[in-house]
Amino acid sequence: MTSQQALLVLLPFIAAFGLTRRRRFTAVIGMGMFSLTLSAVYLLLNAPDVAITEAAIGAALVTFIYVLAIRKTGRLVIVGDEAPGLLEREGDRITGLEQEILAGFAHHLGLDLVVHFLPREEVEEALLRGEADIAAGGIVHVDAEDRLLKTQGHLPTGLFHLTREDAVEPKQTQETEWIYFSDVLEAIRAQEKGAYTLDLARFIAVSRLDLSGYAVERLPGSFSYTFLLPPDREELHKRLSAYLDHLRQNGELDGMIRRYFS
Amino acid sequence: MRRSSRGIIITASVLVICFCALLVMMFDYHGAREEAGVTYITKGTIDTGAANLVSAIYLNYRLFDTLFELLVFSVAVLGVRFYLAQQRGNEEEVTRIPESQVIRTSADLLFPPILLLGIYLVLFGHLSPGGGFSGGTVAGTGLLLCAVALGADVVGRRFHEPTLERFEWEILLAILLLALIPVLFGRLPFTDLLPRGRLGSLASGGSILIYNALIGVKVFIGTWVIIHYFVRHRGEI
Amino acid sequence: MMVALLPLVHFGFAALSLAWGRVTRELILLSLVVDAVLVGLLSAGLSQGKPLVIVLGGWEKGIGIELAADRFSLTLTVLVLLLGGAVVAYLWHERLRPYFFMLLHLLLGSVYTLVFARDLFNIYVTLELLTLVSFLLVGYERKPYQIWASLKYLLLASLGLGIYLLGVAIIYYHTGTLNLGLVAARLLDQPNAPWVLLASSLLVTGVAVKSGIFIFSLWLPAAHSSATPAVSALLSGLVIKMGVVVLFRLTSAFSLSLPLLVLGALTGLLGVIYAIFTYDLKRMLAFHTLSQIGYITLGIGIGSEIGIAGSLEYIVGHGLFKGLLFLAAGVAVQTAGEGDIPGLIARRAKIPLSARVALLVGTLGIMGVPPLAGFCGKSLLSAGVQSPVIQTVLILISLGTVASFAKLIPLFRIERGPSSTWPVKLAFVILGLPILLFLPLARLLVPATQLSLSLHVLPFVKSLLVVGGGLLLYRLLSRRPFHLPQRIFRLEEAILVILSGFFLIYLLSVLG
Amino acid sequence: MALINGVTIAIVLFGIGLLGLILRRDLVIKLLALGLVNGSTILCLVSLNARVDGVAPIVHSPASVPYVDPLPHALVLSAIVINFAILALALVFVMLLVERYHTTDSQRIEHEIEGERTP
Repeated sequence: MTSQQALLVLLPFIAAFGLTRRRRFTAVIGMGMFSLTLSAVYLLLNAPDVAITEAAIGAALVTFIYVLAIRKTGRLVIVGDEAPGLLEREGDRITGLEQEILAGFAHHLGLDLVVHFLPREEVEEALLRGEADIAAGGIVHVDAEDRLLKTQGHLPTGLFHLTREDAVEPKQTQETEWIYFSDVLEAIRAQEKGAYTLDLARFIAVSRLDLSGYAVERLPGSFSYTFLLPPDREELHKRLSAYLDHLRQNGELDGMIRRYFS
Repeated sequence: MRRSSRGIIITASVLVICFCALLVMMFDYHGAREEAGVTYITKGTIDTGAANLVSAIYLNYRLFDTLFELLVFSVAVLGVRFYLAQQRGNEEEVTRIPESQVIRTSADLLFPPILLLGIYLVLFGHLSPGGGFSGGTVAGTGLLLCAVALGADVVGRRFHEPTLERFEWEILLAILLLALIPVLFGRLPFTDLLPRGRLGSLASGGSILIYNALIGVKVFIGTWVIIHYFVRHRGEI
Repeated sequence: MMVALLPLVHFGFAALSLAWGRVTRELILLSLVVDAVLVGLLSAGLSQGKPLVIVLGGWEKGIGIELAADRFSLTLTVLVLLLGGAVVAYLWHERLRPYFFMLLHLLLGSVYTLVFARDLFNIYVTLELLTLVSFLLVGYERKPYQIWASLKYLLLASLGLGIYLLGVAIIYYHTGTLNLGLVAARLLDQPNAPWVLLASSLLVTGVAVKSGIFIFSLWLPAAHSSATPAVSALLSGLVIKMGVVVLFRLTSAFSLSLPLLVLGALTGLLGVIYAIFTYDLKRMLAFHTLSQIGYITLGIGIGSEIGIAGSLEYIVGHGLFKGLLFLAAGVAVQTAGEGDIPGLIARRAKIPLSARVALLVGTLGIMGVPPLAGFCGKSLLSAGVQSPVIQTVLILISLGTVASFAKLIPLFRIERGPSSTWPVKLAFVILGLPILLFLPLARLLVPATQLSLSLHVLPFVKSLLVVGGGLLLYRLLSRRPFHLPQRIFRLEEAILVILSGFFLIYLLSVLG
Repeated sequence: MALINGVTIAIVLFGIGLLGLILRRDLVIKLLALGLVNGSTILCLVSLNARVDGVAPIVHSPASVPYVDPLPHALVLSAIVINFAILALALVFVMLLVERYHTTDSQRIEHEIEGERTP
């Protein structure tokens, strides 16, 4: 068997390896390796011109543009409203417990993490439309939104009910527009009339304000924060759950929680 | 990764295996042909003056095909530019990877030799392996390294995109005119009128060198435009 | 010389269009004038009846790339001119980027090349350019469904051309040449060697993907119905035909009679069945293209002089009326805001009168009402057919055509709608007039002896009967909505169907 | 052993590419598979007339040496570039689709579009 034949036999294996990868990035690199081997084969077949062209275009250029493009095509899109300590903006960075968990998960999948902030009420729609992969940001799953997949809770919490009925008229925007948590903060700071259900993380942020005009009530029952996924993403759901279990078992999750909520 | 349905997997495997088997059996392949390409091998250097017979065919005998190849490449550049230029990249969302000193220095070190290699491939395409296309691509890819080190926008600022693109098509026009000059002398298009020169010297091979140079510049620009747009749409590497 | 200049002129204009972005419209008009002059010179050169052959670069045949012009090519260049003129007129007032016009020039240039091409690899390269250009044209408006349709088109066409290239490899290995004439000469002593059959099936499969034959071109309905009207007209009227032209060129070297006959019958019947049960105007037209390709392929499959003349006439005729129909449908959909035929009728949508007339002329043409364009091609084709089976297939396709277009009849009311601009009307005239005057014009293209075959009383009566029968068929079928499988138009399934189609062709060429 | 030549391997690669094109649902990987399909035809062409004792077709002296057939090499140069152009443009279109549908799964995109087209 000549060296030429040895390389030739290698080709199908590299190709099969490249095309069966789950991660796009590995697949692209695998096919880049394939092109490189192919160009070596051309050299051995006495076709130096073809070898140079294949190396320059097939191996280098194609691989480059695919690597460049993949960053963009492979994204894990997170939607959710801001939740202090869980998913919040700090200047132009995004921090929080859930951000850290999901960034780790995205890295695990080989994807870029992209966070879109949406009011809580729009989150479900975004998931169902397939515009996002995971909903996060202090989601407490009370009502049976059985259309969505949900992970096992990663942090226990409580729910608080704030009402005020005697104060100034609220801005009329609330009826027509979805509201962000930051709008809720503004409304409470302005002592506006209204009723809000807040989770523990948001309640702590609110409780620094003057709550004297509001009736506060803690809802009975035990709750915890979860992530939500679109109903047709069983595979992603399974992998996220496995990833969370993994974090729980080796104690990393506890460490993270301690760092953010000491 | 979600799987295809079982029916498709089975049908596909059966069909593809039959296809390959049929091809292997009916190809009737038994080694290289002795007489293959004999006309080109015996007459190529005399006809065209180029030592590299591949260049001789590529840029003389079958220059018409090469023209189409260039057009295809230009269309790719045009398409990439058209579709990516108007698409708004959500650049602030993509996490930026800071450029490390190591990459910077290695890019600085590597860029000149790569550029030189590209130029060599272009200029000696008719004598040794290489040619306008591979040379242009090599040089263009070298520029990618600069983009890595300095940031695509820094490099991009030095090259004004629309001008570049127009220049690329003007080179194509030049190639076309070059191919049409023989018509003025009553010869067929794509006829090579230049003297063949002494075999093996740089000034041999008729107009192959000119074509190689034109194609090299054109492909260099095209490669850069393509890479630039992909880099921009990633934010920055 | 003109043969080489026709494509090169367009490539030059494409390059100029970018530099002179303000006058792209005028440039393309100028290029068409230049084309007309060149085509005139070409027809003068061909008047002796001998084909014009050049080998670019002045080399011998077999070393360089050969381009050749015969009457067949001349007729096609006339079609390119007419369609090009109509599309330019149609687009005259639209705001388009230079980019669009560059693609248009490249499309015309590669179409001209294919008309003359005689070299297997040159055909491959040109088809690739044509594929990429039409891919970009379909996605020009970047609507998601256009993007997906054109991506599917690119994937399938590129796969097809890969298969084609394998065929070229086999041919080159065994004959040592890429020139079709020389290949034909070297195959004379072994026309049925196993590798010849394999290579010809690979070549035909590859080209069939591009040429709108039903089981191979499953991308076509989506791509042609989602593109802009002008692009659809060009794709259906010209680009698809180029695949058929290549198939015709291949018949000079390989015996493809049986595969082409079967494929023609299949695509004709299946296309027309889908067209009958499709109620979206543009999608129906797209399915219709598939069925009409069936006619043309049948004619080429018959292989006799009359059959080929009939095919040629039908290529021109179909180019004209399908171009007209797509342009008119574009105007109708644009003004009415929807493309659903029952919806258009029920809502008494406002459609410009000129578009209604254009739709009517196109419909009459495609139905084969004498003495319009469709009639000439159809009667010439059936004059060339001896076998009763093929005759029946031809009649069935005609019946289906009439039945599928009968849906449009309620649209042909005389009613004042919004008026369309004069360039659009001019576009309708450019395409509509030759349809109406096809019979006298056809004399210029086809030898009179062949033409006279189609001018008996019998074809007149027959086509009128077919029109009547088709209308009756429509009455019978119109109340029964019927769901045909749409799965095969998906990407994965389409690839599987193409592969099975390859086996079908191979089997048929072994039998033939 | 005689079966291990460029042509046979090229056909096998063609098959692998086809399978990838059909069975992988990720569009990016589909494109890579298409690249493999086209690449394998290139390998097929190059290895048609390649011989063990051959010499690269670069003539420096008129002596009779078994030069390899240069024609397929010249053809293949065009094919490689065309292959690249297709992959680049298709990738741009995939990027446009991803922007809209946030997925590269061909069947999901097809499903979504069918849903949009037939309200």
